[in-house]
Amino acid sequence: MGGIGLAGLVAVVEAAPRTGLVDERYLPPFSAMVAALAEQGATAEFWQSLLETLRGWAAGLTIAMAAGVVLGILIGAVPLVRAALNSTIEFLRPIPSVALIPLAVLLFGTDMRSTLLLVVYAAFWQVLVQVLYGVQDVDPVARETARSYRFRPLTQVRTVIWPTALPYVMTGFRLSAAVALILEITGELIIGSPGLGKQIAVAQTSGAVASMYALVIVVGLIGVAVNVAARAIERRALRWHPSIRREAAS
Amino acid sequence: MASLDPQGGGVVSAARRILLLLAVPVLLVAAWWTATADSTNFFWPPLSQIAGTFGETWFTGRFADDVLPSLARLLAGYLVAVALGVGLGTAIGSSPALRGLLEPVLEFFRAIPPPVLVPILMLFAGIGNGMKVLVIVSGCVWPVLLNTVEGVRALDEVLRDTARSYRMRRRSRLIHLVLRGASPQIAAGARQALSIGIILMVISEMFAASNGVGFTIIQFQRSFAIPQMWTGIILLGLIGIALSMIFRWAEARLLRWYTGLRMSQREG
Amino acid sequence: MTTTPVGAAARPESTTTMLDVRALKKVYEGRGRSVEAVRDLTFTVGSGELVCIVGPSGAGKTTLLRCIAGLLDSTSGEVVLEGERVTGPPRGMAVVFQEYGRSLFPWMTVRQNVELPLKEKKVPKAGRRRLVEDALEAVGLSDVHGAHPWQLSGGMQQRVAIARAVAYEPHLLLMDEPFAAVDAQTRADLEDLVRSLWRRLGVTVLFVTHDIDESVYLGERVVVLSNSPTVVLEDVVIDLPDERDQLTTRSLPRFAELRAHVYELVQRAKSGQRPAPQSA
Amino acid sequence: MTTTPVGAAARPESTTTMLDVRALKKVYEGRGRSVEAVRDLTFTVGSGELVCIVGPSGAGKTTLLRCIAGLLDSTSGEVVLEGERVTGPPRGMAVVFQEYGRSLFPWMTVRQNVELPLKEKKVPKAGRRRLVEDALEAVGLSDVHGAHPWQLSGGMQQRVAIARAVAYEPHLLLMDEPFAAVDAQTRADLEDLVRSLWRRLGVTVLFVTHDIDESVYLGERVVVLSNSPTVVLEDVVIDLPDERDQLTTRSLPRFAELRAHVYELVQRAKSGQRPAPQSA
Amino acid sequence: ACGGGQTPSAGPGTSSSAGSPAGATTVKVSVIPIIDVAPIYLGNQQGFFAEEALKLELVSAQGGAAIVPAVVSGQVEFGFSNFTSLIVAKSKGLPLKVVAPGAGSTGAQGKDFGGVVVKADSPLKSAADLAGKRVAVNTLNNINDTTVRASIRAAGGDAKNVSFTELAFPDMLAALDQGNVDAAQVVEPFLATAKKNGDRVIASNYVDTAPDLTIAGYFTSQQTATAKPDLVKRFTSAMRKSLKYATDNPDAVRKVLLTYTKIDPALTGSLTLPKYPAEITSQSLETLSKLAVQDGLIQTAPDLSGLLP
Ligand SMILES: Nc1ncnc2c1ncn2[C@@H]1O[C@H](COP(=O)(O)OP(=O)(O)OP(=O)(O)O)[C@@H](O)[C@H]1O
Ligand SMILES: Nc1ncnc2c1ncn2[C@@H]1O[C@H](COP(=O)(O)OP(=O)(O)OP(=O)(O)O)[C@@H](O)[C@H]1O
Ligand SMILES: O=[N+]([O-])[O-]
Ligand SMILES: [Mg+2]
Ligand SMILES: [Mg+2]
Repeated sequence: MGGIGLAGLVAVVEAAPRTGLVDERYLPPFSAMVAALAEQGATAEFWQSLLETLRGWAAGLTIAMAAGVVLGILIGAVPLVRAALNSTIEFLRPIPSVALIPLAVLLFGTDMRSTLLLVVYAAFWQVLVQVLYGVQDVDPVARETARSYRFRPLTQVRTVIWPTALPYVMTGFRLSAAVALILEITGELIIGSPGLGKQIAVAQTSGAVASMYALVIVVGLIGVAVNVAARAIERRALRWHPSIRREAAS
Repeated sequence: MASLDPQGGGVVSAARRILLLLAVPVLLVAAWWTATADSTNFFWPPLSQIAGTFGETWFTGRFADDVLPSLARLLAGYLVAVALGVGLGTAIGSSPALRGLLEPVLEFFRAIPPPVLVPILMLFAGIGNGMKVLVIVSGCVWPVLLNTVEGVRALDEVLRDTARSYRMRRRSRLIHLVLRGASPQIAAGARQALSIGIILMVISEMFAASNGVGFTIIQFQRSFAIPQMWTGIILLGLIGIALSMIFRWAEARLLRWYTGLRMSQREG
Repeated sequence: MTTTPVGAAARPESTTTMLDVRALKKVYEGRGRSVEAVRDLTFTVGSGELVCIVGPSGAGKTTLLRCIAGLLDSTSGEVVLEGERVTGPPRGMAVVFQEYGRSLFPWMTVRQNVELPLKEKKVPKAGRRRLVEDALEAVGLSDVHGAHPWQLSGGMQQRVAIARAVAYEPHLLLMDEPFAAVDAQTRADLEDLVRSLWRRLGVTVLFVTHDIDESVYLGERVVVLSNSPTVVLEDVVIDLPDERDQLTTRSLPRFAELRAHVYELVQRAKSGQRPAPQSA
Repeated sequence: MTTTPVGAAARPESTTTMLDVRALKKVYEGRGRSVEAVRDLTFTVGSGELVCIVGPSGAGKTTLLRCIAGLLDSTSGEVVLEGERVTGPPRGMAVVFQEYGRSLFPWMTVRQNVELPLKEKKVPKAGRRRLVEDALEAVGLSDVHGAHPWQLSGGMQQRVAIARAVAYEPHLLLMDEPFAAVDAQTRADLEDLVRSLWRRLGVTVLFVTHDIDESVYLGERVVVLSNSPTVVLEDVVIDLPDERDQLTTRSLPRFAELRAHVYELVQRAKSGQRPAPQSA
Repeated sequence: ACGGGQTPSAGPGTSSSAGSPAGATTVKVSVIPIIDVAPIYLGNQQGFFAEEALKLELVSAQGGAAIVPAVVSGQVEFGFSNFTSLIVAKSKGLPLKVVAPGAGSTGAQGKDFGGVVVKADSPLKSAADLAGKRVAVNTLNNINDTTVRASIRAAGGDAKNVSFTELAFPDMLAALDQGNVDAAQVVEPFLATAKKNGDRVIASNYVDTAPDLTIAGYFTSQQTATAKPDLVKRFTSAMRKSLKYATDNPDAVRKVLLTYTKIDPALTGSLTLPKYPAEITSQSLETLSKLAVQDGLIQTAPDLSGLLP
């Protein structure tokens, strides 16, 4: 099913330059991108870059998820903390990672830690906000059940708050996975830490349009793969949730 | 807790709210202030110096020339993104088949970084305001879209059955069931989109811009006007706070039923 | 203790058939767990009849109702309503769900909840207003129009759901334990409300209940279901006078007889007894 | 028709006081709508007593229970449990909520739902296992351990919630219309389950019900509430023998008397009658 | 010939020469992977840095936003930048020191490695015609717009109301094609691509600004310069050798490009290489500084001698 959608996209990208809808010097047909990709795929540098990107992305995403979930639950579950931190969060959240680049470089130079900082900073908020909304979604009767049996705070988190917030967390994961990937690539591109982004940048400054899009396709496919994985996890972890229940039944 | 007398309670709780609202920011600003007080680091100027340049940086012409155009583009992009995200998200959330078809394509585009996406957008949208609005849309739409999809999918089955059994027409089912039911989660997405919108407002002004907050910040950054750059970052944060306050006001109105429902049994 | 166990064919009045449930079977398929909720249900309901359904908890009453309402696809067999096979919710039907709390729109006030289906039915504004007010009045909730469902007690929520169905003036009314959450006195009032509505509008009613007295008091027939996997254990005709009244009817000897008979059936159902090969 | 309306002070056995509800008042404050759910409730419950509460729908029974459970702050007045003022859920309490469906965690299986509070109570694994199995067996659900709540019928869900409370072996058991969704036979079984549990464990039980027969059959006392804003209309002592049995007890003349008395009280409550200045 | 701008440009991170001696000092240099820095790659290949007991680590970045803080904080020892950026930085009080030249204009009108191009059918004929037009530059308020203005003034035009639009080099030709801008200031390899497309070069802005304009160079922080004078000396010396080698071996330059850029190999032959000067002419700096003041990039000219070694 999803294959059909992607095939449609491929067809459009192939046809648009061929029919002159866009100039193929600026957007080459899909086949040219694939040819360039094949060429890239033959180099060790490409695979090395891919690995670097995946590594930086995974590290950043993991840190952001962990911090976002833990802090989200802490802040969300304690109304007082939430009220106290609201304005601070709102202040920090819209500060773009790109504005932080000089500071990141100042702290960590141009190696991957600078990029990691940007990735974590940008991805963290996505998770945090989702968790905050998720925590708020706890059914009052479920919460009272937990309270009446005097569940310890940690048990309440584990058995009531976490499962309720889980659908939100999954969405947060999907959002932050993409943002992390974007910032990883952007960081590599601007700061020059190793990875696919740097390859993209080199292709751009070299005017190698097809190569550039070939790399972009790889980035896009990483995004698609992440989503497939997220959906698979979701089908297992949210088996009880109405959204999965219904679709499993039909 | 419950025995506070109502009049006194109002004053006390208002004072408490203000205290809660300001305590942490005041502490943080104080910490920043003292930590940088004798800073000689070029990139970490004293906060006093930053505060000193704030007014002249932003309120001597730049407000109208840079801040307002940015906010206008942000508003346009944000509204389009929310409309698009809710519309598309409702369709995708209601139809597993459509979701299967479109999701991979959307996920593909979602992973493309703006520095790569923007040149493509420029091929179709030129380099004017339209392009910048489009850049904002291209980033803001995702949290709204994803959350709408999930919110629609998660609708209560009994409510769904109720609507079906009364043969509610497509339109009213959409308005009275689907959108309202998904609205808490849509709000989560719209909230996310707000700050992402501000970020993309900055990013969009890195391309072919000649005015705007983001443009100005980048110019400061490149010309090593570091205190001014910091004022820009602070301005973004303040814009974030202001917009989120507006957002929360609207959200509290639209989701009054939800807060009531969720809180109803915490303290009646 | 004489009762007349009768098949659907032998129903006293030969009205036109409204509903025809034929060899209905429903198996819930789940990962690992597959439950045969309903094995083989066959019965008919005449137009304008009021039929009660009783059976052990978990027998499949709700499942049956949802199949009839066109909300659930059966595994095999079919439901025919006014000559047409049910594939989706039919026109002019109202359902009171067992999960009354979840069937009310929390973002709407009580009034809006009751009014919405009428709007859908394109009832003009003035008529709508009257219907809503009458219905809420009838269930004893004239003073909570503006409240949201979650501000109401359980019984009040249930009555809102009933008011919504009543205001809708359906042809076919399906009620799944609609009075479970209300007090005895209100329950009696609501029973009379259903009876009067039924008589006034000629609506066909399927009424699931656990209260055996209630089933006998309300119904023209009581269909007793076996325990799961479910078949019809007996279709009891309630030959009480049409004009019923909480005091007199319930004190009739025939009422006690019928009541005892149904009670015994339910007990047998619960203990696992199943009918002889009667459905062949 | 002679019954003995007695105040709390005149309770037959002078057990130690477990629960003391004093001038309890609860006003729900909402935007625009402020509802005085409970005006002035005063009564006590002795340790190990089984007290039923009946009253019109919307009278504030659930509100009362939630105040006693420490889940809701009262507007004024207080609830004292074993000498201590209730400010949060006390130790050793179990509640069966009226919204049984929403009180089960959909992400857990039936077994996990029942087991969780026991884990929290640090019951060792073997004991937990036995308690869970016994409780599910007692409510007639030994075969659905692995199912999720949403795969069960309404009545089955309700029984899971009961099993959870029963397995917990609480000192104080609060039940809010716990049998509303089960069939007559199961209901009778569950009534006997509660009675036997009560006698075996000496647990104090507060039992909200709409079924007047049930309240009389189960309780040592029946507290009848007025309609909203609520006060105690009457505190009826049920002077039936301690050893109760569905058939014999229910056919006692005294049972019929008490039943009729409570019924009449509920009817009076519904019609708006309030007690004379007795709570001063 | 690039600002500290947002050109997305980076290249293979590190490339160290074969056979650097064991006791070599590791030195990190942050560069923008464009043809301007070919000499350092080439010199590294040739072992000029190893000769000075330096083990080179080339870190590529996109521009000043990343390079300057890295140098100032000592995360890297040296960086590459255009001089206008350095002049601006200096004027803001950043403690920087230029240690070696990097790249400069060829000085040949119409045959420089950067210039202003218009579409073949454009009515614009010379820099003077750019008055009132939209011109794409890769970084606003930097070397390219100031030199284009200088070019216009040199051609007798009015430089006041040119409207510059910031676009990344790779996006300029598309924007030019679609009429979003009237002209674009491009450098190689985009200049070669533009010519191939049939676009016309109407001005060589670097040539018009000054003869033999040195455009960019390598710099370090004052702190590093003071603390490690010997390291700076060795780097400068190796850099000079590299620049000289590059000037003498243009074919080797074209070849080394293929190791750190993705420029189409078919195109490398037609690229115009910049000049790789052996010395920084302080005159170039003065010219650029004057332009920066004139165009309002900075208020007052900094002390240029403090910038130079
Ligand atoms: N969604 C579902 N998935 C799996 N099994 C289900 C589902 N819904 C119901 N069942 C099973 O089908 C059987 C019949 O359920 P149903 O709800 O129809 O019973 P019921 O007669 O309405 O019971 P009650 O009187 O308790 O409401 C039960 O065994 C139940 O576990
Ligand atoms: N969260 C709430 N907000 C506002 N009003 C409420 C809320 N909860 C209950 N009420 C009101 O308080 C009154 C008592 O409600 P409660 O649920 O205690 O009644 P109840 O005796 O349990 O009724 P039932 O038998 O129908 O369950 C009702 O009028 C109800 O509308
Ligand atoms: O934080 N971002 O720059 O996207
Ligand atoms: Mg049911
Ligand atoms: Mg209640």
